Amino acid sequence: MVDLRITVTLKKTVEDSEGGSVLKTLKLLGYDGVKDVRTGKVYFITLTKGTKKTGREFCEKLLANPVINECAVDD
Amino acid sequence: MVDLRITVTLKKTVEDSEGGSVLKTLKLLGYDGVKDVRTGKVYFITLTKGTKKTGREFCEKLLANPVINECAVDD
Amino acid sequence: MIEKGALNEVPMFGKRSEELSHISERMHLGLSVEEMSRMQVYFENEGRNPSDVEVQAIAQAWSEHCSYKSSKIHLKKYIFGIGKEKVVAEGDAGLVSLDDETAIAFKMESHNHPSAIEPYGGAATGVGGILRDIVSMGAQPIAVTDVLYFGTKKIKGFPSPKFIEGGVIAGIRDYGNRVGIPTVSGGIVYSEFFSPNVLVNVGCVGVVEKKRIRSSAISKPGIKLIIAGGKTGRDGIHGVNMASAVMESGEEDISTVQLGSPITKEPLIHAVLEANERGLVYALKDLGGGGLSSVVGEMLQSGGMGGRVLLDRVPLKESNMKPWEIWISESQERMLLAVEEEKVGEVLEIMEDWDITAEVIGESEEGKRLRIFFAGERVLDLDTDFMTSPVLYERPSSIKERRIVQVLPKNPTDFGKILMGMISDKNVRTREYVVRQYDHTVRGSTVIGPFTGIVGREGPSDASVIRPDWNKESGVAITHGSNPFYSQIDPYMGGKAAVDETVRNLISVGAEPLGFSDCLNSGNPEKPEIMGEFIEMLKGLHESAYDLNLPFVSGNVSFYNEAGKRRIPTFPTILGVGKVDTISNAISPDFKGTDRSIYLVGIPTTDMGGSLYYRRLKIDGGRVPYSDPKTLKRRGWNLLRAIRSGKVSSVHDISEGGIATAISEMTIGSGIGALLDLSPLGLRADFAMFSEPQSGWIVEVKKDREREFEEILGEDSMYLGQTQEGSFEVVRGEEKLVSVGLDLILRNWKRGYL
Amino acid sequence: MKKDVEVAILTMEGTNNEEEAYQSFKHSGASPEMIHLKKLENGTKKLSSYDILFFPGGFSAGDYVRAGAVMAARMRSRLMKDLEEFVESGKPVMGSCNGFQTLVELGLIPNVEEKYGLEAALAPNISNRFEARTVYLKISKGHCLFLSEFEDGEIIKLPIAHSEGRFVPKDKKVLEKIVKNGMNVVSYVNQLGNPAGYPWNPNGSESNIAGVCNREGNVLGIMPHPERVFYKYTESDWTRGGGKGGMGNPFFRGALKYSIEKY
Ligand SMILES: Nc1ncnc2c1ncn2[C@@H]1O[C@H](COP(=O)(O)OP(=O)(O)O)[C@@H](O)[C@H]1O
Ligand SMILES: [Mg+2]
Repeated sequence: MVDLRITVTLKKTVEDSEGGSVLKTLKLLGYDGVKDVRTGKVYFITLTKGTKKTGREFCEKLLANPVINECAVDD
Repeated sequence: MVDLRITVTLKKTVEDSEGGSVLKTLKLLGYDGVKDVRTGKVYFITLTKGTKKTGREFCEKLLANPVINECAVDD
Repeated sequence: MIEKGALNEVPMFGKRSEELSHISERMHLGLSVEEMSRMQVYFENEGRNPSDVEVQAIAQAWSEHCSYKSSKIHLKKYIFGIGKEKVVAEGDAGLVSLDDETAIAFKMESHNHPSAIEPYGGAATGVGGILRDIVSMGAQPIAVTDVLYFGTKKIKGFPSPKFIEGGVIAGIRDYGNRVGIPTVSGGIVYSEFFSPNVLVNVGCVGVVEKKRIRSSAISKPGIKLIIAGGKTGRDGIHGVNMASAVMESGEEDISTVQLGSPITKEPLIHAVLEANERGLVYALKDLGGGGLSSVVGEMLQSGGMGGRVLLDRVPLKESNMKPWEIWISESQERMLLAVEEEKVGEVLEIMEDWDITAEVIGESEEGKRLRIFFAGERVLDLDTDFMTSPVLYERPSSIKERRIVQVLPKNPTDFGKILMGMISDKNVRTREYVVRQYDHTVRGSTVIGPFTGIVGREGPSDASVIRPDWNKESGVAITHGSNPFYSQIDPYMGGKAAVDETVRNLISVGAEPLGFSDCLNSGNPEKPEIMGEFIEMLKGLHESAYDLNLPFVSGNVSFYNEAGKRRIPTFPTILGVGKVDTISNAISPDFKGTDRSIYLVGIPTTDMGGSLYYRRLKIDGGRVPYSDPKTLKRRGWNLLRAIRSGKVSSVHDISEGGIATAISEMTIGSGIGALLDLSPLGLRADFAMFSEPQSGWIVEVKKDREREFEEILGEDSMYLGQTQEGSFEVVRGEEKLVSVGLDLILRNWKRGYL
Repeated sequence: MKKDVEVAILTMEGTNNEEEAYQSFKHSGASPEMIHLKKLENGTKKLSSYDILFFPGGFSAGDYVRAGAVMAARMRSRLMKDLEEFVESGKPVMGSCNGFQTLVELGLIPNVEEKYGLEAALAPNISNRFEARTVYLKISKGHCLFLSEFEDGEIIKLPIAHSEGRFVPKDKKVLEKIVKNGMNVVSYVNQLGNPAGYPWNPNGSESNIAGVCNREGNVLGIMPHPERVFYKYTESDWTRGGGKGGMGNPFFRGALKYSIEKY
């Protein structure tokens, strides 16, 4: 049994409007100490067989678009 | 400068339809070793002032609804 | 004058052609040697070298995407000028008249290249861009539309068709739903033709009070230029150059990828329209391809003005952008408002109220020079006429001789099975898996939506109808037409068929067609055979529109939809709008009652080339169905008369799959069946049922109105049978051809979708 | 008696249902006004000067975090007192779609235990898709002021358009209280008027709940969109006959009648 955590984020060069909206809201809520917010999606995947490499295949085949995304696999 | 990673997921008791759909697709792609997929959102927040505790305030005030969500703060 | 030897000078003086083309390549200008030398001559006359800002600005203005340099000569000849008296205004979008006070603004545009590389962002920014075109005219968007062409084959080096499809649909959904304009009409076509050259054609329709229509021309000095909306970043640089070249691989030029920000756009639309409503806007244009450079240049040039811009004033996403980057950036969600000085304060207040970034960045001036400053330095100083007048090309064209082989398939035995195959064909079955992800009722004015009939078992509708003003009875009908399968065989007839389908669909809901927008998709225009196809298509469009006397008020050309050896057919997507004079007269295709007469308007033929029937039989060849605009006009407008005078209870046009498919679709939303007798048609049964006659409809006539209906339609109508309970049956005299239960039709059409 | 009923329709970036809400109130005879949240925050406008408060649908702040979360967080941080006063004075408050999500995030719905605590959520649809379709709904009017013009048990059809509409109560107790108090005033049903699964219940809501009214009857949150069918001609099946007025129309009539009679 392997537990993977796959995090898909936007590349730094792509504008993250979701992050922008959260940043703006946190500031409006009075948190002026917030400098930057980037957002992403995370997948917790349990495998009965497979490895971290399988996770990287998931990135490629389904979870991320290399043109705009970065995809990190942790176990 | 503090870098936080805040992960918001659905509670185990709430059906995660997105996770279900990813699971189904991965199986269709031929990965029968996948047992479970849970999804979530992740926020990478940079603070010029504040601590992990500030992150937990973000959970409460904005990022999570405790009825359905869990919210984890890592630095 | 820009001082010689300034830091960003591009040394062109006395360079030979190889060196010029090297410059074009190095700076990603996409210009030919001729174009480079034309630039060189201009600057030699000015007695200096250009700055990088100038070179980039000219390259944007002269790109295929911005200048239509390969198509303009032909568009002028075939497209512009038809039905002129019906055009209220033209600009980023075109306008026709809905009633005395109101005009309809509409346009369709392609976002093919961006969508092939990054489908989600490409499609989303396509919706964003077309919305801006409508808002640019001062109009309130009332509907978004999308016609999508997906491949069916995975091509090496390009993403899989499934991935592209998912991304495109999600992009349109997430953007369209968030801006709150209903996505009500469109189409999806699957074919190998579109691997890997996916096509995303998006349209938008809006309404505006005639006195509030804005042009983009500035013809007075001292008019202030305000940039409003999103900030300017490095994104989208050289997007237009990419759209003007053949794709090499799926991972090209990443700097052009953008995702769009609908929640910046949503309030921007409100704010700009409010400013216009209050009479504060002098001229207006959106920032799309070519960015500020193209917009400022065109606004000034079209009004015969010059002007100045201070680039330091432009709100930026990232500091340390180079002046040329700011000037040609294609960042999304931006509009340029030209405002008289005394109204600037009020406009900025409105922007502030809506929480929108806005900044005065320049003004118009007497003369024809455009001057741009950055950090106190003059970085561009150009004659606007020169900048915005590219070389127009009349590229060589050739027409492939086509031998038409009429093929006769074997006489089939099981017609019911063939019909069910058609109903469940990828190109016919329900589009709910996509369209139900689009909000099509937002704004509360959708009178006919994409699906109509009994709630829970709705069938497809032919056109959507929007009621733009809750205080009036009139409606705007919106639909599309295109048939790449016909066009692939015969681009001329394919063009005519696209117009035919558009008109058919509008008539089907009880709308009088008012005009078209044409989105032209093609390959590399530098190849003579493609230019030949392009001209053929235009001839077809021309003849149909001319005979109908209906204008093309707007449109766009997308060349270079090629990758390697694979290319798309040359064909148009037509967006059509029509007027429903009283919404209570609008009509839907679901049968309304049993024991009513069913009429055929139109005549099935043996021209089956490109038809769904032949495609399913894998028959390559045959003549494509012939569309005659004069017949279309006679039948269509008579049918419209019959609808408006209350003789008709449902109408569906005959398109893919012919009469049998059309009638099956009419049973879906109604749960009412039909009994047809093909005897009067005198054709082979499969041709009678499955040929795709142009200018054809199936009509359910109200009880005891048959005589009146026949009188209006004359010889164009033919009695075919009756509606009935329970099943759909087709006979020819004694011979039983089809008998299927309505649930089976529904199930085949739904293919598992709930 | 009050002649002029003033309605505040709350907007911010991403709300987008405000136009039809505005028109529905206007065509009911009220005086609606669109108010940007900013103007309440900076005090240019005051909630207390209005008779009815409407939270429109859409995607406030893009709904990126969670539907309705940003709008609710901003209101909680600066406007909660005004809002509580408004609600407690008995004035009508209604939210449809994103507006419902916001009301839940604000704790105004269902509000059966701790005052204005979070007792429910609108989770992503079970289908994992945005769903735009017409649904059948059963009205159990209770004493919800917005429903006074309906017959009890009436079946109506309204459009929905959302991706986060699955009503999830905090626990059994909350659900029981909702049911016991008759607060589940609008429920998804099939074409025969009976409870049923997807697609009749389009999002997987607990107990087929489509709309919840507070105990006092003056706050209604509803996933479907009454404001989109004010007239019969925007009902999705109007071409098949039937219907006189739009099925969303009585919601507005009810609210208006209440405001006119009460003030
Ligand atoms: N991609 C799309 N976006 C929006 N509406 C669509 C799309 N595809 C189809 N539709 C709508 O769904 C309905 C059914 O589509 P379709 O089956 O293609 O009808 P038809 O063959 O009569 O054009 C039509 O109203 C059409 O406008
Ligand atoms: Mg049709």
